[in-house]
Amino acid sequence: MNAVRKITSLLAGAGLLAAASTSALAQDKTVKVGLLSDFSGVFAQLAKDVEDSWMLALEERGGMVAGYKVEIIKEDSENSPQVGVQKANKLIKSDNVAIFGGVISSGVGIALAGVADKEKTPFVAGFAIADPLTGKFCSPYVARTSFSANALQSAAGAYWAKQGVKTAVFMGPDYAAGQAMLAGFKNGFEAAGGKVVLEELTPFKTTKDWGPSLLKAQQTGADMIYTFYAGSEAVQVVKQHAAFGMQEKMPLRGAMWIYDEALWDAMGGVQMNAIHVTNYTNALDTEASEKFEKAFSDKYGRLPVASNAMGYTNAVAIFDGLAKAIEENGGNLPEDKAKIISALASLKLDNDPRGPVHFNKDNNAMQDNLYMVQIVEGPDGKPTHKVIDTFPYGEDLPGCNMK
Amino acid sequence: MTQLAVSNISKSFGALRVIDKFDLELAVGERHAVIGPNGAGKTTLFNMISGWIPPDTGRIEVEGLDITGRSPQSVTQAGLARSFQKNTLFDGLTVAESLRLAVQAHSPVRFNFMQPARKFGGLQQRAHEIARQMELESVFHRDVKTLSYGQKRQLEVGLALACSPKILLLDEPAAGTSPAERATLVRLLTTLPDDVTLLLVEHDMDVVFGVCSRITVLNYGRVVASGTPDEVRRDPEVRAAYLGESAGHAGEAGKS
Amino acid sequence: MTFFLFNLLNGLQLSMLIFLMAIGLTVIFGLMDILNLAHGAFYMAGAYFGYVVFQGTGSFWIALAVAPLLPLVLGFLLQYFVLQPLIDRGRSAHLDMALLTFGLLFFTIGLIDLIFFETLGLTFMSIDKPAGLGSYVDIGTFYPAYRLFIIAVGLIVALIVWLILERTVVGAVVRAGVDDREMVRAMGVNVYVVFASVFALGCGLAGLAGVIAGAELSINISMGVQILIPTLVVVVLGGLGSVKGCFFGSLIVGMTETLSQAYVPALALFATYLILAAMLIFRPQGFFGRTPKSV
Amino acid sequence: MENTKDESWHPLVEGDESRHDPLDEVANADHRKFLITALIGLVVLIALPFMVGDYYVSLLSEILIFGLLVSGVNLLLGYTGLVSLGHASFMGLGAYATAVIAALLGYPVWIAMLASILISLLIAYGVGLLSVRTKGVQFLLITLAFGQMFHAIAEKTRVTGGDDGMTNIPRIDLGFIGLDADHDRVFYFFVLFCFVVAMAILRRIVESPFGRVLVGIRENEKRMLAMGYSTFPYKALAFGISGMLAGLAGSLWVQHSFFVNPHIMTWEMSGEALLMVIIGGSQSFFGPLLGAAFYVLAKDLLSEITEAYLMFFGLIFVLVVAFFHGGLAGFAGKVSERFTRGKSGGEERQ
Repeated sequence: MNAVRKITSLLAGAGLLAAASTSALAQDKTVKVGLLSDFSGVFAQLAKDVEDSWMLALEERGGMVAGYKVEIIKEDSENSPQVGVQKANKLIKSDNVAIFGGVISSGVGIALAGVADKEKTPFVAGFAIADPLTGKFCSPYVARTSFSANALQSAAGAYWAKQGVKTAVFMGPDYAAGQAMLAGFKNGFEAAGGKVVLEELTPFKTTKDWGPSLLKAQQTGADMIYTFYAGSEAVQVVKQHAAFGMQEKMPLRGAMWIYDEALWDAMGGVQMNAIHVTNYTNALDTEASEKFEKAFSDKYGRLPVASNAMGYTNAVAIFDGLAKAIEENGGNLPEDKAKIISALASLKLDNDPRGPVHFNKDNNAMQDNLYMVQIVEGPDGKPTHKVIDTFPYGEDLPGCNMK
Repeated sequence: MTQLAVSNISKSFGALRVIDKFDLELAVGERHAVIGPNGAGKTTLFNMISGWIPPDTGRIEVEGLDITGRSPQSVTQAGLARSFQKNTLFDGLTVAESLRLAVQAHSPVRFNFMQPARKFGGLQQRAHEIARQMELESVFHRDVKTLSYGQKRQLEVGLALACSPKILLLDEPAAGTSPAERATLVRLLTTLPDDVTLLLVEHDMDVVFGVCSRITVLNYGRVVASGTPDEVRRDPEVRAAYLGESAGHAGEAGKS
Repeated sequence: MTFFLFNLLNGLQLSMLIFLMAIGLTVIFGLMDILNLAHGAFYMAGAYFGYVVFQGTGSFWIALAVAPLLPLVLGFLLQYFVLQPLIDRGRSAHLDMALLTFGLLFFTIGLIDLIFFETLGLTFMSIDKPAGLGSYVDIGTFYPAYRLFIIAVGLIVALIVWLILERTVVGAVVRAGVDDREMVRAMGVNVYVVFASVFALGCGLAGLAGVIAGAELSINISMGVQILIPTLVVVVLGGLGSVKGCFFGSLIVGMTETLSQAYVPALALFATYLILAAMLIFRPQGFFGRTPKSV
Repeated sequence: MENTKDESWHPLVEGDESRHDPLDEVANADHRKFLITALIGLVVLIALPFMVGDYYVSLLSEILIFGLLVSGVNLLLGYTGLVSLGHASFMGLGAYATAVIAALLGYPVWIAMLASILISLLIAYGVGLLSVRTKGVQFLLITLAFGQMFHAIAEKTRVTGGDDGMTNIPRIDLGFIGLDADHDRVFYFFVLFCFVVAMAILRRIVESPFGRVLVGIRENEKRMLAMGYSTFPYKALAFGISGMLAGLAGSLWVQHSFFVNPHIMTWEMSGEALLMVIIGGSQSFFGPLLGAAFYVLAKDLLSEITEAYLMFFGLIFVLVVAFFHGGLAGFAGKVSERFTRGKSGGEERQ
């Protein structure tokens, strides 16, 4: 149904009918918001999670921000920067969105940051955790509501070193995100007295067998393996790690991606008792978290996961940022769209399900705490999270020179 | 004057000696046929002379220029063009386009990549001339794949002739043709320019005797006899080895 | 030293998985000149159907036995009713079929995406290993039992294929067909049925590989494309159409990938392609391939 | 063409275009038909951006950029009969060269563009020298191998951001004619200008004796050798030129999207280029352009309906290979033949 409407609008926009569509109706004030995310490709599940939270946040606001009716236009960037750029162009030039957000992939995120900066249209990354997004490529038109790789991983590294873990093997895919995670973890871990004894970066997307890497890790006799893998690679690594009988001797740890709830079925049970860091879990019992959990499960009949929480922050920041910018501009959408980002970045999201979230000078989200969780058997016999520790958040890398 | 000199060439595939110390000298304008039963080594001989297979020993010269072991394209550039027993044509092109390509191969414009080929009218003229010579004028603009089999055989010869060769090697030009088509071919071959030297492998004796003035008989890679048609016809060894058996049903299309 | 030995085992395991894929592709190419780029699609068909059967029955073994039948049947239908008629109508076996099957691969990926992700909402799936194979065995170090199972399956399939090709009448026909297609036609054998059957068996083996991989790796939308490239490398390395070559080619690719990852990780991404390119430049007919039939 | 007074057939004698050589009627008619088609196409391409919204202007730029890429691919596939699965890597080379020279080293974009064209020509020629000795499936695989290696290098290179890539790449400075290429219509006309120049040159090439040799190689390489052509340098140069077109496409692409990353050089991208060529119709000059337009527009539409649009393209592709060998161009040719009394479709057969 949605698609049909879009086709009509497309046809209206297409070519010769352009003249007819110019008679825009102006009785209702509408603000268009682009939800551009990786709805197909390896991040499809995460993108869907983000979309669900967007819809929840919109519903909570009655579909309105500061007197404007919100129209969400959904586009799929397919985990491809090329497609992402094309779709962003469509959102900006054809749909005239005021702001767009959502994106999961770092590569797409960086590409979109460039478009946003050029086209002077705000972009708020929903995931896209690459450091340069709010570092080297930062812009008054770009913000991020998730976190940077370094902030999360350096905090996790420091945590484990303080827990008495002396040596660790890092395993991850050999591409920008993997390298950034390694650098972040190493920063925190080694500054707190640990030592990364082996940096095992595997060819991205082409590795089929982690046996050689796991064997190499065994050789080092390190206290643990710290990993960054996502999606099918995560499933394979976790399963193969278990198959090599290493769970006791050298536990496999990481951040939420490696033990993502969406992968539990595919892991077939070997994920039990694993410990990982996350910035949100539905096992949190803060007031804000419980409220979100209830609202979400009322609407969708299931518990929210970390990517839902991040999608929620993303949507809340965008909607409330828009509202604030409109209010500051006397009830009208500001001409200079950079004001939307500056309004957004001045928000204090104290009731975020992840815990209090605010933005730093690079327009990047910072949250007060991170959580260490374990996958345990829940009361219904199904796996669930247990929060075993709470520890402080890390810092962003420098590198932003905003004009 | 000697146009083509083949001296002492041999070729073995594994233990099998296909051509054994073969010698041949062709004078300018000579019409020469190589005949022999299946498996006599005729096609191998042709492939060696035209550069597709290097000989194990021996030497091949075109007008005194050593071409032994050269690539097919460089042999052709030296003035020796060949046709194939099995149609090797440009099925997707027209007769005109095919002939033009052959003419162009021996023109300095073949490396030109910035001017329309259309503008080199000489190529087209020469191609048309060859078509006339090969009696393909009426199908000049037709697609090659729509030609009759006989016309395809004529084009097969035409493509070699369009290379303006000094020596023309024809590999069973009449293979698979009907008697009428064969008669056309014989007529066309006898009217080739006088300065073109012709070397022919052929099973069909009508073609051989109708076109050639000298014949070499090959059997098991060895020359059995060589001389005028009459001499060869009278040679007892030839009669025993070859003609005797197949004289009755000459014209059978051979395969090798 | 043991590190090296275990790496060899890992390499062997990967080699056998690739071999299961490559053997079908090799024989199909040798016999019919068709470079079946849709082979990756049949691998996926095996894995996804295996998942469905596994979900339905809860048994790995039933999935392993039943799932390859789908690609097998589809393969037969594809060759007999689509590819062969097109070749007979003058499409080039070589290029048109490579392009067509390439399109088919895209089609299958899209179709599976539509069914499993868009409709059923499944992204990452896996088949549970059967009891006994799910654990590890202690052979100096802990080693996954399932990997030994993969090695065994690969070797057994290699042996069976070899026996069929070398020792049976069907094998004789197929071998003759690889050497000289016209001759088989002249022998009065119904080549089309032979072609389609061989094609089907190749696809079935790809499906088998899919089920096996579905338990060790994970079932996802890019698995077909991922396995396709090393498989193509094997087919080229071994020589298009050579079974012996395919076996050794699989060993070379599997070992190269494993050992380069273990010892020179910086090269791991390049190693296979370097071998492929070097091979095609210096010995395009492969290690065991025949030289091209005609010049 | 008048040439009769000259007894020799020396081909260097250039004909006088104003006169008609009855023998070359077909070629001349083809050429006239080409000029008319090209002119109509050009008028449409100039008029369209004034009739559609901004987004569609950027889609049009994209179509032209892909048009350059697929025309390059078609020089090999349609004209020479070689299927390359590595052409995205030359597009990537051109893109990265422009990004590095303009954004990292700070040179003017026009210098970066010229350098990109040159670099992609040279590297493609080098790869061609190594690849074109093979053909058919072997050629497909060797180009795939080279493409994957270039892709791997791009992923491993830290200065260009590895897999994440680089953004904020400037567009060409058209200040000297008082225009700002950051405006989409302005940039579109710049792309159109590059496109027309490149296509005119490409047309010259395929119409030249060199271009005819390529067609001969496609039809029957053995015969070409037997007629005395050293086919190898022709194929290597064709590979170089086609890589150069891909490089130009890449150089325009980074300016179009302000962005480059290794995705642009994956073999799936090369596959998509093949898809465009085949759907549009190889062996025809305009076919691949139709294919690019169809692909970009249909993808834009289909992706609104379903995320599994790859399925439809796969299906269309299969159907075209199986039943409509001429692709869209062949189909258009047949339709136009019905309306004109035309003999054999001139444009379809090059």
